[in-house]
Amino acid sequence: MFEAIAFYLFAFLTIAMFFITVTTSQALYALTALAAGMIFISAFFFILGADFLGAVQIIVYTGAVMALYAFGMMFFDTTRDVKEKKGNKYIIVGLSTLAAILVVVIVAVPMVSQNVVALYPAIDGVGNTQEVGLVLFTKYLVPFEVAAIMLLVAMIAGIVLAGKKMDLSITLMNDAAIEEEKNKKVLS
Amino acid sequence: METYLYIALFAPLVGSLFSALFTATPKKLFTGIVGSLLIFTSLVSSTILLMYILKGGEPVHVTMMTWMATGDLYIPFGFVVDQISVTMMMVVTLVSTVVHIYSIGYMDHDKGFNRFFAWLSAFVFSMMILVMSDNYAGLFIGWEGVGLCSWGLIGFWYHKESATWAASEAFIMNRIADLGMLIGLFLVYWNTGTLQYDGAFAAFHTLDISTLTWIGIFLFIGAMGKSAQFPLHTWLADAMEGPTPVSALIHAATMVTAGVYLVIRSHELYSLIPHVGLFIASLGAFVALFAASMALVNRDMKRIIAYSTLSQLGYMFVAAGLGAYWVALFHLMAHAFFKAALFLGAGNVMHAMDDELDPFKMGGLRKKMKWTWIMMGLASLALSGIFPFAGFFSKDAILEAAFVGNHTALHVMEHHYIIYAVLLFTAGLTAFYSFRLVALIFHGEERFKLFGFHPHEAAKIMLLAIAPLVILAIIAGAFQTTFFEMVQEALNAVEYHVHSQIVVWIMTIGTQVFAISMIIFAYVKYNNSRVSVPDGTSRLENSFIYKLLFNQYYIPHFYAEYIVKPYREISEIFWTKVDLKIVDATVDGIAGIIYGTGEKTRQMQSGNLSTMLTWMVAGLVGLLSLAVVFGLTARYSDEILLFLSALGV
Amino acid sequence: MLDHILSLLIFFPALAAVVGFMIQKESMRAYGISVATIEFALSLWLWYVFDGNVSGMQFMENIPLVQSFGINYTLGVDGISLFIIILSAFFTLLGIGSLTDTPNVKYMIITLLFLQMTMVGVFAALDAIVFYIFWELSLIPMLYIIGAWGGPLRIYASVKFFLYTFTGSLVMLVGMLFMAYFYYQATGVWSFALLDWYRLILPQSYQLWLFAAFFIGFAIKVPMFPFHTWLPYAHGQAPTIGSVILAAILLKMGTYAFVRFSLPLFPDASAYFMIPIAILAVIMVIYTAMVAYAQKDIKQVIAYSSISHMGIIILGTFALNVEGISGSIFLMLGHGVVAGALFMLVGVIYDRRHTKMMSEFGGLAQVMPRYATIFGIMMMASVGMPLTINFVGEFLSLLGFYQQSHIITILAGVGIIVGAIYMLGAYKKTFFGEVTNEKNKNLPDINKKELFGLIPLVIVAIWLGVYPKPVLGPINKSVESIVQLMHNKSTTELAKKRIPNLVKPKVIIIKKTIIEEVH
Amino acid sequence: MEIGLTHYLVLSTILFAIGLVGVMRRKNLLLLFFATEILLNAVNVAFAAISHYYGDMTGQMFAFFVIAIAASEVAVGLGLLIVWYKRHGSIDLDALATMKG
Repeated sequence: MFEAIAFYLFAFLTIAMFFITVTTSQALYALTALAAGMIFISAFFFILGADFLGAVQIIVYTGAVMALYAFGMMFFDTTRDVKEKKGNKYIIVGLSTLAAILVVVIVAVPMVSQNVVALYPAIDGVGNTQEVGLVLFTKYLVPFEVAAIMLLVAMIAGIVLAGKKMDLSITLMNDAAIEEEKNKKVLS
Repeated sequence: METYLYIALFAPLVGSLFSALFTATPKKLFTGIVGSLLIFTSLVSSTILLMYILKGGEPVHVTMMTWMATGDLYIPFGFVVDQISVTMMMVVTLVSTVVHIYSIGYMDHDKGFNRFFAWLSAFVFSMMILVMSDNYAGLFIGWEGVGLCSWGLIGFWYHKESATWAASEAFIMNRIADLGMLIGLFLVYWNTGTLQYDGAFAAFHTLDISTLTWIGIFLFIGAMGKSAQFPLHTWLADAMEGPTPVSALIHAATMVTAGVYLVIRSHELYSLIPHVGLFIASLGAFVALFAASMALVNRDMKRIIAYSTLSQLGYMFVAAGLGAYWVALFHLMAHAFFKAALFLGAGNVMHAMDDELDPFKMGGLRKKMKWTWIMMGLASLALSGIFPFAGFFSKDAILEAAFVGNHTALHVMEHHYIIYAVLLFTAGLTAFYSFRLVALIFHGEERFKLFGFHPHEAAKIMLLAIAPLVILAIIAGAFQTTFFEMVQEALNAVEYHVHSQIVVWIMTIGTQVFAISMIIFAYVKYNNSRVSVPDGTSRLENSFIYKLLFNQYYIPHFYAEYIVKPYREISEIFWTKVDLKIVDATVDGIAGIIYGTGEKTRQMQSGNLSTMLTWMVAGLVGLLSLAVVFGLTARYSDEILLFLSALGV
Repeated sequence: MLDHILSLLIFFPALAAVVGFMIQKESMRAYGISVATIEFALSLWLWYVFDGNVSGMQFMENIPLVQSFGINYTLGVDGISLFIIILSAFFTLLGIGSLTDTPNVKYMIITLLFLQMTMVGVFAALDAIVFYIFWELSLIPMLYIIGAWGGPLRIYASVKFFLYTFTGSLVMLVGMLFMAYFYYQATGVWSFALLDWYRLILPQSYQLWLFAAFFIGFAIKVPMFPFHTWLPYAHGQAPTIGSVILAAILLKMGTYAFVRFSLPLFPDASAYFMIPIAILAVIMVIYTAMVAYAQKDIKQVIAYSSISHMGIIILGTFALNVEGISGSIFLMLGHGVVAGALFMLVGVIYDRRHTKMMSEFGGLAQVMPRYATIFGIMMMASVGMPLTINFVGEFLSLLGFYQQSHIITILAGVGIIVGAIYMLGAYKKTFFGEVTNEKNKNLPDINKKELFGLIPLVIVAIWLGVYPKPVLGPINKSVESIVQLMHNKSTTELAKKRIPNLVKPKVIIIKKTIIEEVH
Repeated sequence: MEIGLTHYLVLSTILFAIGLVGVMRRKNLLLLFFATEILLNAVNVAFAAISHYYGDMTGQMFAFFVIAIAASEVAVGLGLLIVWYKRHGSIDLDALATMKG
């Protein structure tokens, strides 16, 4: 019962947060809502007994990714935020809903008909972190290392890409200087 | 004898190739001399062969080499000299020798002297192949070969539009007939398994009548083209655009008689199908009258002679169609002599009159050109069938054949009085227009002075060349019995006798009187001072019949207006409308649709990430729907089949 | 060396072409001529060692390529392909020899040598995949020749040529794959070898579909009505040499493939589709001849006349008897020689006047008598004058089809009339009459380089017209075996009726004796 | 009331749909990145849930790797974004049309 209440509560919160993220016109609101949504997601992981995953979710997403986005937003001039053009809402919502329903049909219908829940109940007792560690460093060792290298590469790439002309900041320049800079780029 | 055969056949080819070497160079007299000598060699060889056959020798039959052999088909280059072909060989080589020698004089000033002899000798070679071949395919080679040479010779003065037009017309009309001939050949091959004369003739007896009728009809279509029978006759008159020696050789003596030769050669076929023969005879009689009527009013000297040729070909077809093959052959021979003489005489006149062709602008040339006058007069008498000239014997035999109508194969007596009457009437017309021409050219006032001509007698060599022909035109009738005895064997010939002697005398004398009276009538009408150049004002010229005849029954007009013009227009429509607008446009349209689809869908790739993402989602939805549909179908396939079967699908 | 003579014939020109990149521009012509001469000599040697009394394949080569799918590099020649190979070597030699002042002559020669490789490859291949590869490869050099050296519309023409024929051959490829699959189903072994396929007897329903798939590929190549519209553009824009090779050899690939694939593989379908195809052929003959008559451009006249003649070839092929098929193969050679020569001849005046419009000419017979003579001979060969090469083929093709249908043959025979009309019309407009155009007054007559290309063609056109036996004999032998194979393979009544059985000498003998007894 | 796998899957679907809406309607590149994060998280929920109900760790492992990939994506993506912004002074999607066909 407690589980059900928790599920519905967090489900509502997550959906609400993400909804705000995609609809708000303020970038800052969106960022905040996204961060909140991420944290609420981790709640599901805890409910599902994936404690380690939940922790990682909070650390990586809310800690690292959100921080990155926050820094990124500082780079961009939020005062000059782009106006969202009104696309055809019906098409967008319709397509999304249709896609979602189809996914449900494809994935959920067989699950329900096979009554997976009753056949394979969740196993309790074993420490999740321990379990994760066991699997991660035996069966998934190579992918894990590859992922590590990938992260490293991404880090270097991020630094290299963003790090060029670190001294140049568009936020600090006036419009004329920006124009000049643009022309230079185009010419080069 | 085989050596003589090869000499007779290939001497003209050698002459042609020799002259052809010099086509691009200025006139060389020796090409003419060498050409004439080689043709003369051919003549001598033919004469030797004739003597051999006359003495009762077996027909000479040689097979030179294989031409085509595939499947069951076997066609060799085979040649045969028998009674029929030796007659033709004599006619061809004799007339062509004369014409070659004559041409040395006639073409004296022409730039294309060497080319002329190349074509002329090539023509003789083709003609020799035509008459000497022992199979239908070989005959067809010669058939097309003479067509080609006639094209080259009619269009000899290729800078003249009318000449090239006439050449093309002759070639194409002959091609129409050649198609018929080709189909006839196919029929012969598929029904008898061979194209050799002897094999095919032997097999004809086993075929049913309808097949034979078709073979006979298609072969005769071929003959109609070459011999210019109605409705394929218009090319012959237009062919007079060629040099006159060409008209004499090709369009009077030899090529146009090839059709008659074909019917005579296939007599074993035609004697099995007398109904086709009757059709041939009827058409021949019609053409005889039809052509003679056009000759009555024409104002072009060469065309008048051409129409008379046409008319005489009609006579030959009457004889051949009625089964009197030897008579047809005999008339062919006699006609070759006097008609060639007439044409060459006309050539003399043209030479004298700077290529003027309208006899109304001549008159009184008798004094200036005595020898030409005599020769043309004699040839015209022969043409009119006056005793004792050659024309009398041959034409009389045709009339008798029509009157008695003894069909050799069936041994049935049939009287064809209508044909007889038509021919008799035509004989009178022939006499009239022949002497109308002679009178207009050589008698009466010297109208040529009005037009500033200075006529002169032709060169000696030309006159000498004509002489043998005229002599033969006079005496050929004497050979009738010899000829009959010779060809009797090959053609199952019978003499035609009207049983009652009185009838014979009445007929003969009647015909003579009729012809002579027509000659006198022609003289009375045209040998006087009142004859003047027609200017289209006289009552006669405005009468309907005159106009009809003068415009050749409007047939050339009809062809030009309703066949040539529509053909050109349809071709144009086919190209501009059908080919470009429909066929090609369809292809381009399909390509255009594909291209246009790309052009349209290119808009999707606006480069805008947002749009692209929307399309991605749309694609995702599409694929997911497919997955659902196929998943459900696979899962419930049994149920669906059950449901469908319940529906009765 | 004899065992690999076909490979040698195929790859020698290709290797020579690769080497050709390193040759100096000035000496390229001599190099090209010598390579082509060697190639031609090799092909003549092939003829010399070819045994004309054998009906099957000779000089077979077999190298496995993809064994699990039965794709082998299989080559071989019989009487049918032998002469087309010789013809292609002959035309490459003449083409290179008579090349006039073409820009980039070095690359033209290299392209021609590559083209030569693909042409021999197509005619020597006995494996469907190898055949298909060469078939498609042959498009590329031609694309270059039209696209790089062509007239003002060359891009449109070359792309049209490429895409059109390519689309058709893709359908053909699908057909080939299905054929191999059926073979696999029947025998349990994959094979693309033609000689294996010959042994496979398919039910009629399969044959009809496969026949249709192959037909589209071949018919576009031929090109048959209504797929012909790429050809006038290709000819109109191609340089002289391109038109010559296109008309003389490349078009023959289609008709050759009919004989090599369609007939022996699908005898029932061939008999079934005989009349519809013959009707198409008749339309080709008459319709394109009329279109040719309407043309203003002399090259287009000859281009359309090519289509018209291809109609007779198709008709002969689908006569399904020895006379017709032999005739059609002979006509392929004949048309190759004659059309090739005519295109060369058009090239001669094009080089002098840079126009092909007949209205620009007239009276050329006076200024260029030698040229007019050669053109005249070739024109007469084109209209099928007896004792020229075309007549033999046309006569046999029509003769063959006459056994199958009277009416259609008569209609197709109209082709000899309409053929004369447009040819004489074109000749008259170009050569006869007075010289009206000032520019034509001083045209030089045909020169030595041009004669080098034309005289051999004149000789061949007349020699094979007078004495076709050395060529017709081997063709006949191979065709007989194909017809017999078709008869044995056919399953339907219709096919048995239409395809003659050659093994029946007894009946004929009896018939003949009866005839003799009657007399 | 027992919470089953279905519930989680439905939740994941709804989140995914929200993400898709974001992907399609956002014109600001940064906010577009947010939407992709939503998509990834939606999938992660499904993975974790399936892993739980099947008693198999594979699902969790996949979620891990997804997080790792998301992190790298953000790093590289933001870097590119900054470069782009420096060059063009805008992160408007409509201005980004160099791939126009």
